[in-house]
Amino acid sequence: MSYIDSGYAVCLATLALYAVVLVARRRRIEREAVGERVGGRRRWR
Amino acid sequence: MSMTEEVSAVAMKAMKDHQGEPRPVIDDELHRRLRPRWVRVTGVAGLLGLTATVVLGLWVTPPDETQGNLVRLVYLHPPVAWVALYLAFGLAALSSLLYLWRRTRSLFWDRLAAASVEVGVVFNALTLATGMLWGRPTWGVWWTWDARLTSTALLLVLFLGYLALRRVPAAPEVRARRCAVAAIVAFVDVPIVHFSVVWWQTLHQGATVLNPDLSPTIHGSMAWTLLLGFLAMTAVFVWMVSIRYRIETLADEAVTRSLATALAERWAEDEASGTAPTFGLGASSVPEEVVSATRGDPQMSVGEIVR
Amino acid sequence: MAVSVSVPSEVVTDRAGAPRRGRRPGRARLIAVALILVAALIFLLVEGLGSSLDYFDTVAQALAHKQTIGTSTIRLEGVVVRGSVEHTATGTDFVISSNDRHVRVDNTGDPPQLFQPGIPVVVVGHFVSASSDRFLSNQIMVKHSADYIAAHPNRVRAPNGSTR
Amino acid sequence: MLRDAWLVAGRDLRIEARSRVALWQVLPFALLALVLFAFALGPDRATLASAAPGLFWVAVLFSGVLAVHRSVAIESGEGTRDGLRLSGLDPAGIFLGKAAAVALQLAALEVVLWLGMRVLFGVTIRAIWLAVAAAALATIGLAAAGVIYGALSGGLRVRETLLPLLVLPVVAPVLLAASRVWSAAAVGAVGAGESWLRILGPFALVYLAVGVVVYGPLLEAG
Repeated sequence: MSYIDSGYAVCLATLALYAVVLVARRRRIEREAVGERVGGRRRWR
Repeated sequence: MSMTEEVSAVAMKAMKDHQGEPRPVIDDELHRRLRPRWVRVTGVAGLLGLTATVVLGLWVTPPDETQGNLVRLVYLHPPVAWVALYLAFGLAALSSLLYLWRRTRSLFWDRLAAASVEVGVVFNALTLATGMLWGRPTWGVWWTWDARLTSTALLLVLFLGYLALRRVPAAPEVRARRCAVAAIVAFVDVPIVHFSVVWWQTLHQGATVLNPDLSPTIHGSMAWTLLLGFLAMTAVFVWMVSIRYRIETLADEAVTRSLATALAERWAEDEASGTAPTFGLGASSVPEEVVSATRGDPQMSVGEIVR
Repeated sequence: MAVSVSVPSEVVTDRAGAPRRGRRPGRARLIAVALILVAALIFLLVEGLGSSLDYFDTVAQALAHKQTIGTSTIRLEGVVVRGSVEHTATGTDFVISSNDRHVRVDNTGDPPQLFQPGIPVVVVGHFVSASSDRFLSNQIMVKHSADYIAAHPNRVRAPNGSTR
Repeated sequence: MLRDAWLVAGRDLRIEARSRVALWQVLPFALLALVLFAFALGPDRATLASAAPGLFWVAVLFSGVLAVHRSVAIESGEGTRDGLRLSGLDPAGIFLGKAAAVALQLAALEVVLWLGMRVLFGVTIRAIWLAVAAAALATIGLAAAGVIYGALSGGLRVRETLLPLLVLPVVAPVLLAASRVWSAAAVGAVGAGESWLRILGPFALVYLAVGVVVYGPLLEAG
């Protein structure tokens, strides 16, 4: 794997990881702060 | 912005409606308010744009005259740096100023600055990482202490300090003021980073697009791909900040709510035992984070906390 | 939800009750400080920073004050002169130039991947002696420009043979 | 404002004169740092002498953080903060006074540290006035920045770990410039030193100016 490929891999992987962490954090805090969702398509918990 | 109050009102109403059930419920209306459509649209745009940039950058654009295929990192490294330095830290400094200015003082700006700094720190670290992975094959070294690299590394440490300061428990207004000062001081480094390649002789090359003449020195499909990279990263940034902002708001809300619950329990106890309703801040039934949130801010009266 | 509460006395201290002597000269002071900041910034830009943070000397700069440099270790920048590159047993010899001043560089070790005639490089090392124009270096860094020009419509092979 | 500064500086220095924390803790720490630097670099005098200016300022920087801790600790006693707030003293005056007290202690520390370096590392300085001017400006800058961030992290229990993280990057330019001036002064290269000296002046001024404005709000908020 070349330097350039590694550059792309590091950059995209980090962004993807951070995005996933953000979404997970938001979901957790939504449950904590506001509670369970009803009536929608998704059910948490 | 009255997001907290909105959420709070809905939550309180839900609590009343569902007596016996301690947890309120997100109905569809609240859900829409928590996650506006434009956030999702920006996220998808960022994802698509980034995918297109990668495809164009790695497989479609031509190699460079001197750098050959090594040039391909130009489609990621400058856009990432652009997000970190100008968008994220710029937004953080601007919101901090707006928070400190009495007329626009609102916790909205404080939360926006916090969200922006965290995303900015991620992008700043990525700027350094991609830069090193580019520098090794092109310059021949991973790292060198020229003005551009050194000031960028310093920037990361400065804003890591901001995040550390933010983690210290304090009343929201106290924390906001402290952090706003720290963000503005840290931002002073950004113009230094930007102009370092103009002021001094550095190993790092000068700016391609935002150069003093403002005439981009990149041609054809390379220029268009670079532009696409900038746009895509900007969209990704907006998406990330809006999500991070929501987390920040809801976290504050969670603290307020746990405080309200603790107080309600306490009063119920007092009424049951018939003692006068007193509230000592060190009382055992109040959680630690609640105590630290109220301590040090004499203006935050208990009535205000409970709303 | 109005509640009567008793709190420790130190918490009750009303901020509005505190004397605000610092506030009265506030606006004038704020303006004065802003002026100081702007003045300091301008001074730094125009006067102070100068060349003190330069990463390297160009060939012309180094030759101009060669006396003070002597044989101390410096970073030297110049464009590799075409046709001057010779590969030796221990490394590479070449001539770098800026503003028509030339320095002959004897480098020990392998040059980086992009090293080629006609591009600017930074070499780390020292002059052989205070009077000599020969420079002994042990590291070459390529200082590529901020210009990006397509070499070839075919992306697989670059003219210098580098692959992605 | 200046009268208030005078009062506060006098009070801080009197407290130090009685408690002698700086004398018995900060100064020995700085000297210890010198010895440790010598261990780390080896006994070669040439190496030590060439590294001495930088090491000197690193030692001053770390000692400065300790001095600021001490300066903040004076305020964090029971009700002291509220006392200051209610005293009617100008916050800008309080800031200048505290910065002056820290700067004076640091200056005294620098003198002793310098003597130690002369003896242990065998360093001499040719351009004395250049070095003194740089030291004065750098000390003012360090003290001012330190006191600002001291107030920022004032009432926090995590102050010990947070303060260095916040303040050291901000004063990094001061460390850089002061070390370069001293390196130049050591070999008598006045011209090279002066260009760095011109950076130290604006930095000291900027930190002082910023402190005058933000100290009041920070004192209220903390």
